[in-house]
Amino acid sequence: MSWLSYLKALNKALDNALATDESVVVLGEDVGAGMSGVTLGLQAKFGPDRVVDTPLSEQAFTSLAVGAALSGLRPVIEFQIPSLLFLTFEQIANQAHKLHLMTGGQASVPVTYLVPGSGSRAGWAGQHSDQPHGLLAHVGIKTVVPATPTDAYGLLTSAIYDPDPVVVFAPAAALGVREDVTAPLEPVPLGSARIHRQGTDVTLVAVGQSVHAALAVAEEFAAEGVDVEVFDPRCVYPFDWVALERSLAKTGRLAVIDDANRYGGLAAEVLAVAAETAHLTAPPVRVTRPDGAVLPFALALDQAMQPDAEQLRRALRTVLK
Amino acid sequence: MSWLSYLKALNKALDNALATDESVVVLGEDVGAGMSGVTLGLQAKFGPDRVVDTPLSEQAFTSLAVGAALSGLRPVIEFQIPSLLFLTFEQIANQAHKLHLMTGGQASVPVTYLVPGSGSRAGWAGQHSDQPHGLLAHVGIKTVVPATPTDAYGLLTSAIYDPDPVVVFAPAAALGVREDVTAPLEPVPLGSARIHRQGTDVTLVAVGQSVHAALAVAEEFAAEGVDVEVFDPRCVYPFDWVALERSLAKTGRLAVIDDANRYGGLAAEVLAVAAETAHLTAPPVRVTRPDGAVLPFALALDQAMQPDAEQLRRALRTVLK
Amino acid sequence: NPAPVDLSTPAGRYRAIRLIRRFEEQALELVKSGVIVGGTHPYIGQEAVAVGVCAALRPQDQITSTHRGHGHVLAKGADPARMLAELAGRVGGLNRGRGGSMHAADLSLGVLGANGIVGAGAPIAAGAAWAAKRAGADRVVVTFFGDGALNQGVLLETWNLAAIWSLPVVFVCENNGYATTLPAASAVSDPGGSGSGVARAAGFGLPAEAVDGMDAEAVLAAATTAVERARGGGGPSYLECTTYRFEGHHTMERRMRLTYRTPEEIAAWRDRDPLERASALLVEGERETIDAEVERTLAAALEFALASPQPDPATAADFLYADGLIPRPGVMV
Amino acid sequence: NPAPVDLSTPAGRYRAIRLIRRFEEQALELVKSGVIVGGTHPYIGQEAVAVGVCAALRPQDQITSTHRGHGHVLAKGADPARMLAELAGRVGGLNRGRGGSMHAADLSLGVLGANGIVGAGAPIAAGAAWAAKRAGADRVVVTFFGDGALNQGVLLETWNLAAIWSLPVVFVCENNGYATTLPAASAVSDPGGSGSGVARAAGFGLPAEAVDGMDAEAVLAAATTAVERARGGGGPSYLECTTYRFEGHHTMERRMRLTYRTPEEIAAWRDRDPLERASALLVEGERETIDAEVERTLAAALEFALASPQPDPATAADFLYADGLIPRPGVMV
Ligand SMILES: Cc1ncc(C[n+]2csc(CCOP(=O)(O)OP(=O)(O)O)c2C)c(N)n1
Ligand SMILES: Cc1ncc(C[n+]2csc(CCOP(=O)(O)OP(=O)(O)O)c2C)c(N)n1
Ligand SMILES: [Mg+2]
Ligand SMILES: [Mg+2]
Repeated sequence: MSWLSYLKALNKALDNALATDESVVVLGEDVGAGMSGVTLGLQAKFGPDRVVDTPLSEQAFTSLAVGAALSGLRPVIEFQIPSLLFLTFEQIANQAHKLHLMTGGQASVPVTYLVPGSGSRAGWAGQHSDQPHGLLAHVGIKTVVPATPTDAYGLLTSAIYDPDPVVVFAPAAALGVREDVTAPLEPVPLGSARIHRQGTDVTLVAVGQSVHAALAVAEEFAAEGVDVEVFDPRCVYPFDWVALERSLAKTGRLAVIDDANRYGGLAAEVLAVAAETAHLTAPPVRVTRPDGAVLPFALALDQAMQPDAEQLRRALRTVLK
Repeated sequence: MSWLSYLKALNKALDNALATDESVVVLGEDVGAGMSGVTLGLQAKFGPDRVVDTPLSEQAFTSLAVGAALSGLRPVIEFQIPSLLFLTFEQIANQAHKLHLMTGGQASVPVTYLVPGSGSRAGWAGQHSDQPHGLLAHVGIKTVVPATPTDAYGLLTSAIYDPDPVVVFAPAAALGVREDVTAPLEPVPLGSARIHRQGTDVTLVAVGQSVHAALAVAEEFAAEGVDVEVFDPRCVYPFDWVALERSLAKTGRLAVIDDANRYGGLAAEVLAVAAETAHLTAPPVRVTRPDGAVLPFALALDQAMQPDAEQLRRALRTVLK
Repeated sequence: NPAPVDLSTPAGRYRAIRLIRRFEEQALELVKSGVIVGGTHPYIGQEAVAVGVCAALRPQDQITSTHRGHGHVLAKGADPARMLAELAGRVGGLNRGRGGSMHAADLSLGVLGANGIVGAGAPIAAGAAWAAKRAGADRVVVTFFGDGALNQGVLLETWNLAAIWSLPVVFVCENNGYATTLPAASAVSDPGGSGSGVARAAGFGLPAEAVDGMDAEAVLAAATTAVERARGGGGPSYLECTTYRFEGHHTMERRMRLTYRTPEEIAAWRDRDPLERASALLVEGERETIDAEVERTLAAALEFALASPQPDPATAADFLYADGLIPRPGVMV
Repeated sequence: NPAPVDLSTPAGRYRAIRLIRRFEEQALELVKSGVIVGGTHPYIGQEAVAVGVCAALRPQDQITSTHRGHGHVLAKGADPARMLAELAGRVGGLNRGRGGSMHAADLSLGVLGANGIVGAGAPIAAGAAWAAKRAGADRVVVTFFGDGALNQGVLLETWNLAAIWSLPVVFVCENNGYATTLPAASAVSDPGGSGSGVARAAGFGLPAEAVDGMDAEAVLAAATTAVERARGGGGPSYLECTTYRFEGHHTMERRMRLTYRTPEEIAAWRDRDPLERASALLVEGERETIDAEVERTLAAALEFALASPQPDPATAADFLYADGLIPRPGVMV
């Protein structure tokens, strides 16, 4: 038995991949110093050619990873800020994502984009607080948002070995989560959901740090005799629709909590699919950020823009009516 | 009475704005020559300082427009390719969109991004065929996709005078649409839907060129005695939810056709809202591109990736069951 | 109200350096005590750059700033009280508490905004310069950025636009030796020579010069040349100020054990403190008077900031759209 | 099968230029007749660049190409039949009909792909060069781009990465005088001097040179210097080839009445046709033999392309994911 933090789990996944596979390389700003914590100690262990400090040229090194991937490497890029995905959207969405189809299957691009510290960091304001998994999913890039240390380890590992580009979001609010790990750490297949808590009354979908909010509220409701199923897709895209269908067939009710903009995100897609295919007993609800959210600096405002437990309770009560 | 093409309508809107407001400037590649048709003749009329040819530095001139907007100008940027929005996503989503909130209301950014030729151009392949209005909407940028020449004129005009950044998509498949214009051309307020065809049996939501596909199929169904309401939000964001609610209250059935990726796009949002608020008689349906679509080059494949009339018929028949 | 800074004399410049220094030291304390949430990127050590450059500007001139922007904003004349209130997330802040350290702006003073994205201010500055030129105004725009920004594509694109359109913009690089932990010398090829920022800028056709960024008077002289070139229609320039940050990259760094800079290196640069350099131009007794006045100003600023209310959570989405569009909330039940 | 081109002799280079020229002329016809859908960016006039540069390469060397890429792909040895089948959108095409003119690739030959986005190939090439260097392989990577790309940030960022990491990559700029309608001379400041591509590249620390791009032998000589520098561990270079496109920017341009180039200018450049220049090195009678063989090759290519089936619409989403993930279709009823 040992306590593993989410951050350490990511570090272990990189460590293990670097140790077992020569083709794995890590690129990013200040990865040598391990500023974000994710790469701490890795440059000392594997050298500056495996854990590579880059200048501030995100666009160039993001596409450099594509060229390296075409030559058999498995680059992992660390981005210090989630909105650096905006800066490199061309390189990810228009190059890395499209190459396999456009070359008729000749080119595969096994690049992993790791974003430790997505979402609010409390006090980092508008340009450092995005949670843009919905953008990546809309474009069709494999996108994971682990909630727990074991999933962080398992999903990052699978991302690295996946033959396609994969974005791994590690929400700032989840980095401190710790877990008592008993079983050996294993890869977690992309596209497989995890039911954190079985329930029969309502399916509550959540990813990343929202899973923990969901579990806490589920316990409260359990005390009132309401049995909430906490459904963590883990992968925003591809989504485990089969598992969702199974859950909804059981509960007939749906709520989604997603710390992302409301319009057209993960929560919208889940509601849309449920509307198309499930016969729900009550209208489903979403708890999200507002449309077009920009997180203001002042802490009270920053928090007011994010979904919270009270909103979730209200939403669940509505859907359970 | 005169026949007005969609392309000419955009040209007229620019012409009129340049003529009536000194603060309007047009920037882009080959706008002087009018390569896309949208700016044809405007440089000759207004000079190279109002219709400005730029080098291929999209990121720089997109943010240059922000600085100009802060100084009282109303820049209109023409992008030759929809995926240039990916290249400039940082400048649009992280700078232009966020400045007003981040400065506490000091800075407003009246920039218009005009994308003539979005969606498939038949034979331009993977990097030239995106229809990414859903991305912009998720981020919260005002986004319009006009279907007709009068709306193209009216919405582009409103976009130019709007105090916020606005993206105007002019789908390649709509550029040739012509209309017999009788009334004077007027601005069309952002966020107001248009019912192209009243109907009582099903609400069919469509934007851009899909409106015309929707109208054609609606006529076919009318012949069979089915009354389809063709609902064009015109603005993907902000969406006219009030009008949609009214329409759904009447029809109780919903289909959406959207030439964009399936996961988390406009169609997903419309279904999600309907699931939350409307009491539909039958499960709604979407007709979209597949998840993560990249348009292959070969024409038959390019077309197979886009929603078509036959799919729409099938979808409508399902929802009408 | 008198202007918060007067940069027209050596004494005024000393005072501005002192004001920024003490403002930053106060901010460090307020980060520790939790009044400032999220931390800051301290400007301590680089004050001569902001002060020397802004001393070359007129009130209607404009600037864009960076993540390490407090010095620029104050040197351009922002009210320290409203600046501090901003850092503390109060409604009385420059940005009504919506921006914080990385987004401080005061458009009325030509401070077009700090920026959280490295290099992102440059094209905005060029746009303001473009607008000025079109309007026939003789405004000049300065964009500050760090050595890290030299490798951002958008900055390099902007150099060219500014050059071909002969825009009245001055590109001021504060080369403090590091981009976070990355030595500036390792981020360009042949740093002293053919791959330096100066050589690179010259390759885009910009008049380019390096100056001692620890000496406000030297910076002022070089900046004046560049600013007046721009004002006179001579187009853009590149000015690289060699400087050093005495503190960590971000206040957070204090909690980490980083080894990218040696104590000896830091000490050697501290020996070249721009504050001491500027104080040498003061007359007997002036320093004490100024320092005392600065303390009073900052005490008043702190009082103002702490007295200013926290924003109401119900107003979180205010200002999202300039036309007042109210976004749908995150929960609608 | 013999290699489709042999660039080791002047006659082989003449033949390759002729092959590209006639391939492109055939493509123009096929665009008109509708066999090629969507049009092409003709390479006619620039053939000496692709041929001269690729003549300096070994088979295992790699290239990235552009929207105007047919010449590069053929010069690197792609089968003209499969290339033409690609342009015609057939399953026998290099990319199985999925890429078309702007995305032609043949990874087995080191053709890492044309690209629809200006400048986007450069960092991909640098990545391949980085991988080669790490592997201790002596591969060299060439990235072709136009004068328009000189103002793309990502290209400029890539120059620096290549320089500081001493990557075996050669940056080949085909300066054909225009980016669509924009004169190259108006896109940089002081085009002949301090703001030229060569000056700019030198400012990033790259050995930089300009060469007559209408002369395959001159291009070969200059490219050999750069390629062997890279192969020998000497790092990246910049090579600017001055050239001209004889046709419009895109086949579409034929239907427009554009005036950005004068007939006189076009005629003057046509007088410097790289095909004629290359033919001067042939011996008596050789030209006719080669030309006839090229016609046979292209006739066979056309036959192959037209015989190759159109892809089945049911396979539209094939190859979207490398792991075989099947995306949800656009309609699920
Ligand atoms: C484009 C971009 N990349 C990365 C970051 C994260 N980051 C913030 S400051 C910084 C270092 C900047 O170095 P420099 O430009 O030299 O400025 P300094 O911090 O030294 O003042 C980095 C990497 C960012 N904000 N923007
Ligand atoms: C980043 C980007 N901006 C704009 C375009 C549209 N476009 C395609 S080719 C071209 C001109 C390119 O000029 P140059 O690089 O000189 O190459 P040339 O066409 O002359 O071969 C433009 C603007 C694009 N494909 N990519
Ligand atoms: Mg620095
Ligand atoms: Mg060109």
